[in-house]
Amino acid sequence: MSLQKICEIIAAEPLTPHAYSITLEAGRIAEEARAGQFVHIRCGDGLLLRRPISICDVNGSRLRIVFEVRGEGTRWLALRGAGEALDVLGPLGHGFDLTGEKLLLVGGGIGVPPMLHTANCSGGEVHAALGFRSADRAMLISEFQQAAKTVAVASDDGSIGVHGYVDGLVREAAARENGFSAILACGPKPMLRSVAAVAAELQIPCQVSMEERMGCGVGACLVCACKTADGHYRHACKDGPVFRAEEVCWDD
Amino acid sequence: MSLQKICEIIAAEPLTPHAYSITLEAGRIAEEARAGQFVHIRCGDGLLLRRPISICDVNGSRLRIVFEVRGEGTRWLALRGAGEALDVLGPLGHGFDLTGEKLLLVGGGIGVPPMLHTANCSGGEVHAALGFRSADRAMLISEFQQAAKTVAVASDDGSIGVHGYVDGLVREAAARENGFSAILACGPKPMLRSVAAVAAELQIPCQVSMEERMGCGVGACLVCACKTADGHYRHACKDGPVFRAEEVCWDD
Amino acid sequence: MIDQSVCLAGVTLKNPIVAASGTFGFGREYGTFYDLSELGAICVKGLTPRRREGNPPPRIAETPMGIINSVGLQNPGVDAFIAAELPELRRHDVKIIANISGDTPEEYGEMCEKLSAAGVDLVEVNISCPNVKAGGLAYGTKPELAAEVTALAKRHSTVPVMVKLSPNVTDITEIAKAVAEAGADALSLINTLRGMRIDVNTRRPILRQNTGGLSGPAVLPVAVRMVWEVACAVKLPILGMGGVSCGSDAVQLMLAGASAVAVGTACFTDPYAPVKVRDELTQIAQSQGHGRVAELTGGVLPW
Amino acid sequence: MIDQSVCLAGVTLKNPIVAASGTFGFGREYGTFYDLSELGAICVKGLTPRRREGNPPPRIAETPMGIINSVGLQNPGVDAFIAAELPELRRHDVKIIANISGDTPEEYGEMCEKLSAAGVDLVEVNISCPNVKAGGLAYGTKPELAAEVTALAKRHSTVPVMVKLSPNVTDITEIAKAVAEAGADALSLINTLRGMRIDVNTRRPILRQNTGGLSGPAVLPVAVRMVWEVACAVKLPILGMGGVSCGSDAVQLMLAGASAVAVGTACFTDPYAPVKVRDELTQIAQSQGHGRVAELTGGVLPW
Ligand SMILES: Cc1cc2nc3c(=O)[nH]c(=O)nc-3n(C[C@H](O)[C@H](O)[C@H](O)COP(=O)(O)OP(=O)(O)OC[C@H]3O[C@@H](n4cnc5c(N)ncnc54)[C@H](O)[C@@H]3O)c2cc1C
Ligand SMILES: Cc1cc2nc3c(=O)[nH]c(=O)nc-3n(C[C@H](O)[C@H](O)[C@H](O)COP(=O)(O)OP(=O)(O)OC[C@H]3O[C@@H](n4cnc5c(N)ncnc54)[C@H](O)[C@@H]3O)c2cc1C
Ligand SMILES: Cc1cc2nc3c(=O)[nH]c(=O)nc-3n(C[C@H](O)[C@H](O)[C@H](O)COP(=O)(O)O)c2cc1C
Ligand SMILES: Cc1cc2nc3c(=O)[nH]c(=O)nc-3n(C[C@H](O)[C@H](O)[C@H](O)COP(=O)(O)O)c2cc1C
Ligand code: FES
Ligand code: FES
Repeated sequence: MSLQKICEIIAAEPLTPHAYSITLEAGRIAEEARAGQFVHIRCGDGLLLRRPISICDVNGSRLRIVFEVRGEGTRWLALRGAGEALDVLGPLGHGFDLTGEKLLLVGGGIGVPPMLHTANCSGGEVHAALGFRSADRAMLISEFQQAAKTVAVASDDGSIGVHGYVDGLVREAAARENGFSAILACGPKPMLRSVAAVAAELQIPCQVSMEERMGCGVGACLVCACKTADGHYRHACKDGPVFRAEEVCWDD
Repeated sequence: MSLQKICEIIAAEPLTPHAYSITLEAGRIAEEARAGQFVHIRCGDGLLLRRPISICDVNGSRLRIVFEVRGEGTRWLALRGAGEALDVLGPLGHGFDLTGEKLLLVGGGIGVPPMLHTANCSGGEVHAALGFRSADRAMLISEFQQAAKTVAVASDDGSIGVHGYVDGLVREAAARENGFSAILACGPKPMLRSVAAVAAELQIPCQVSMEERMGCGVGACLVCACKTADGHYRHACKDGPVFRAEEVCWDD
Repeated sequence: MIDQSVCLAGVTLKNPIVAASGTFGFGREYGTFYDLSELGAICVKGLTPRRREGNPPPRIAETPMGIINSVGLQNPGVDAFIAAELPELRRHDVKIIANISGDTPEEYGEMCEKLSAAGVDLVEVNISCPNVKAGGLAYGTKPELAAEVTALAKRHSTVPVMVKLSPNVTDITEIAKAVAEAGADALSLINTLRGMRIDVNTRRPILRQNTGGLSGPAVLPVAVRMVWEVACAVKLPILGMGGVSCGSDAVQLMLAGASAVAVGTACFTDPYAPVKVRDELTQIAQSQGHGRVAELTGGVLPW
Repeated sequence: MIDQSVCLAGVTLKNPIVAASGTFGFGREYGTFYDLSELGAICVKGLTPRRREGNPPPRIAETPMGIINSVGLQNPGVDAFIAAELPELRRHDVKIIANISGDTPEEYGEMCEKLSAAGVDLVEVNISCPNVKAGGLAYGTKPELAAEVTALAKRHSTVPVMVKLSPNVTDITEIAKAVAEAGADALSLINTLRGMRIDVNTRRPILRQNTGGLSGPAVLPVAVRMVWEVACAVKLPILGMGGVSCGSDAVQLMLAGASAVAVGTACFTDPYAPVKVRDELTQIAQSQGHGRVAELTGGVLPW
């Protein structure tokens, strides 16, 4: 059940030099949010399209989002302050399936925030593998340390954690711990592709959260097409953003 | 010489239930402003066209405008507060010719504000005749009482001043005082038409400030056409907004 | 409350607001926000004889007060629509308009037959989709072809046939007249204008199809002009659309000659847009002293 | 600083930014804000053989991210331009493009002869003004007529001839090809799209002419699409325009195939727009590692 609500901003702050965190009083949107879902936010009067942002965390009726400035919409969003209001649609999409005793949560870059809510939602044991471009982009690590049994960090330039990519962390985690019921991942497509490849190799079921440009955000306009392995198109906003890795067409 | 300047708002306040007053730190735009000129104001990012607003008063580098909310742009303007900035182009247009010993200034409705600056600019004796729809729309009367030797007021419904139109006041003033060098008027076209008729009858030279929808505001786009008595089009932003009454084509 | 009902080609809509084809799916999604019976009609996503996958993504890009899309008529096919979607839609008290696109005139005929039998209220013949190669736009730009498709659609329909015109033409009245002569019961306009946006960093067009259809507030003045031109040129009722996002936009289209007004892109900004447009439009008509919103139609006073 | 110069039909502009015809008068007014030599070229207000008064007001209305205008080619006539304006313009180090409109092909020829002799750098043949009855738009929508006007303009010109195309056509490449074959040295596009706005209270169209030409950011995606289509269809250099208000808009048009870019409506919002667009465009080209802004032209990578 998705809702539209004008949500008051409770807190707005920069989290890293590149990322911002906003906490909203979101009422039922927060209460009904499930792991891996997103909200669709109106960014000022001048932009027709809402911007999809994952739910990073929920606390009662409060909902937190974390985002990077990429263009006009997120730039507008970054300028908001506590007390202002945001027009939010949500919770949207098909999130992660959290069944399984022991989950490995994998986040890359701005794909890290939704894995925090996922960690907090899952009943079983969770381990986190987080990748960042560099130390100044690292975020939410202490929150993950609270929510997960182990937290491994990697960075592209070695400035924080292991020098390397998250798929390396996935291999290590799988070697160290045994018996992951599932790997759940969010991040840029190339990262998801390698995580999916490692998961397939290790024969661990894998779910990935995909990004696509959106219109309505609710499944009505069919613009957010994701190609599936069988050559059909499914829709990120409704059928996804989370898909089983083997459903996804990884070409291009 | 017209300039573009981002001007800080020094004061912004409602003047009547319908009109707002904004005082700007306008630097040279204020210093160079002459009676009857206007400024062209950008009203937010969503509106492409600036809005022309007459200069109501000048005090050093400070410039005051007074306006009514008519649509989107003036609605935006009415929401501004002290400390904010406005993108202003000005001073624009060809203002009033103030030569003459004794001037009768005539303002109707939202045409009243520019006559205040005109009163303050003129060297000789000035008398003012102001018309309003009703008492709750009356404004700037005390300022005029400071600037002018006599101030006569009329209203359409009799709720303030004389019950009637300003052309009546013009007749009375001309009968009372003798030897006006000129009548200068600003207001809605029907009012200007009748004032011009009275002036012609009394054989007093008359100048009128005309409104027309504008694009550039500086004379480059030719959209602000005002038909002249000889059938040609002149341009409100550059040739006007002030024209000699006999130049204007008063049909329609 | 004034009478909101309007008549479009003999079909009475309880109010003049129609969900525009392709922006409202088959109604299910927006039906979770409000009761679909609030609307005058729902024009469903464009149907083709068989299932279509549509174009590869990205399928959408934002432009100043507009969007361009290149969905490419992804849909489950007319049979699946009739079996799986129509019964669900029929549970609401709202008129259903089936929007159809074919590769050949015969395909249009085939779909009209099935949809008439299945009991839609109106068929909207889309001869103007800019996002498919065959058929589509070509039919919409050539009067003879437009007339041929219209005639065939009429022959195979037992419900009124409305033809949706493309704005990407030199003279829209020429197509409107051809379609009217071929027997159309109503016209709808405008479909999207063709546009393009290039990512200056990657140098790629944002849409995977390079170009797409422009809709949203940016196109409103073009829509008003075309509705007015068509209303002056032919006697048919018009479903006006293109850039409507508030009541006064809709009133403009009605004054220009539209009997009803569709709301599309505005739903993406605000899911409640159609309902708000309806309320604002009613409010304007009422404040102007009308007893029926239908009185707005054609009320423009050209100079 | 990278090389900003571009070449348009053999004429070298010191930078690719051109003031669009009709939005910049004869340069005098904006010349009080900045030195006109900052621009690559100035395209002057549309000229006709004799003085024209233009249309009655209102001549402008605002639309979402656009404006519609119906000036109707008010101008002092080609002779007065040559006598009173050209000498003044010539005092600046900027190329001068004379924009001309005629009622007959012969009138175009007549003006080309006078303007060539007077020493403008380029003639822009406007076959696409939507705001005048005779000639104008008609020439711009019929390939044969467009070709005839072009041929006559060429025959009477000693300077390069650029033809300005209308976007109000089904297939702009058809006109572009006809004009290219008739000998045009360059093409400019787009002129305004036809639009209308109605005052819902008075029920009057806001423009006294009922309809007018739409320009401003709203039309940018249409301009990018058309420049790209024309660049793919003909080999002539293109002056791109339509909705440019920042550097990346101009870059889009250059990537789509334009050699230079005109800025029009944006001047009304910000008198410095052409200069800012130039700086931002240069900045983008430079940050992308180009040695010359001209390298942007045609750089789009279509899918
Ligand atoms: C399901 C989902 C969840 C997301 N969660 C987050 C998150 O938690 N934090 C975060 O920082 N970002 C997230 N993103 C990406 C975020 O939506 C984009 O960064 C944002 O839309 C960019 O908007 P803009 O106006 O700043 O950029 P512009 O480039 O100006 O945007 C132009 C248009 O392109 C779209 N667009 C641009 N980039 C993307 C993208 N990567 N994905 C989808 N649409 C895009 C915009 O929505 C807009 O419609 C998510 C995307 C999706 C699909
Ligand atoms: C030289 C001049 C001086 C003016 N001085 C004042 C003043 O001191 N105080 C004041 O309250 N008003 C003044 N006006 C009128 C003022 O410009 C309009 O009320 C204002 O532009 C309306 O803008 P809007 O966005 O609120 O209305 P909208 O109707 O939303 O405006 C739409 C468009 O129409 C134009 N427009 C609408 N009404 C007018 C109008 N009456 N004249 C010109 N353009 C119009 C707008 O500028 C805009 O481009 C003056 C007008 C002119 C020409
Ligand atoms: C994403 C999207 C998909 C569309 N799909 C169709 C379609 O399948 N059939 C059709 O006739 N029109 C389609 N249209 C056009 C709309 O029905 C409408 O004509 C156009 O968008 C203008 O209205 P608007 O500005 O209110 O959106 C589509 C528009 C959009 C934005
Ligand atoms: C007020 C106005 C007047 C115009 N007059 C002319 C003209 O005389 N001749 C011409 O070829 N184009 C004329 N145009 C069209 C512009 O040159 C340009 O093609 C169009 O406005 C698109 O560019 P823009 O969006 O940057 O304004 C005019 C445009 C405007 C807004
Ligand atoms: S964004 Fe509209 S269907 Fe996904
Ligand atoms: S507003 Fe442009 S000439 Fe007057």
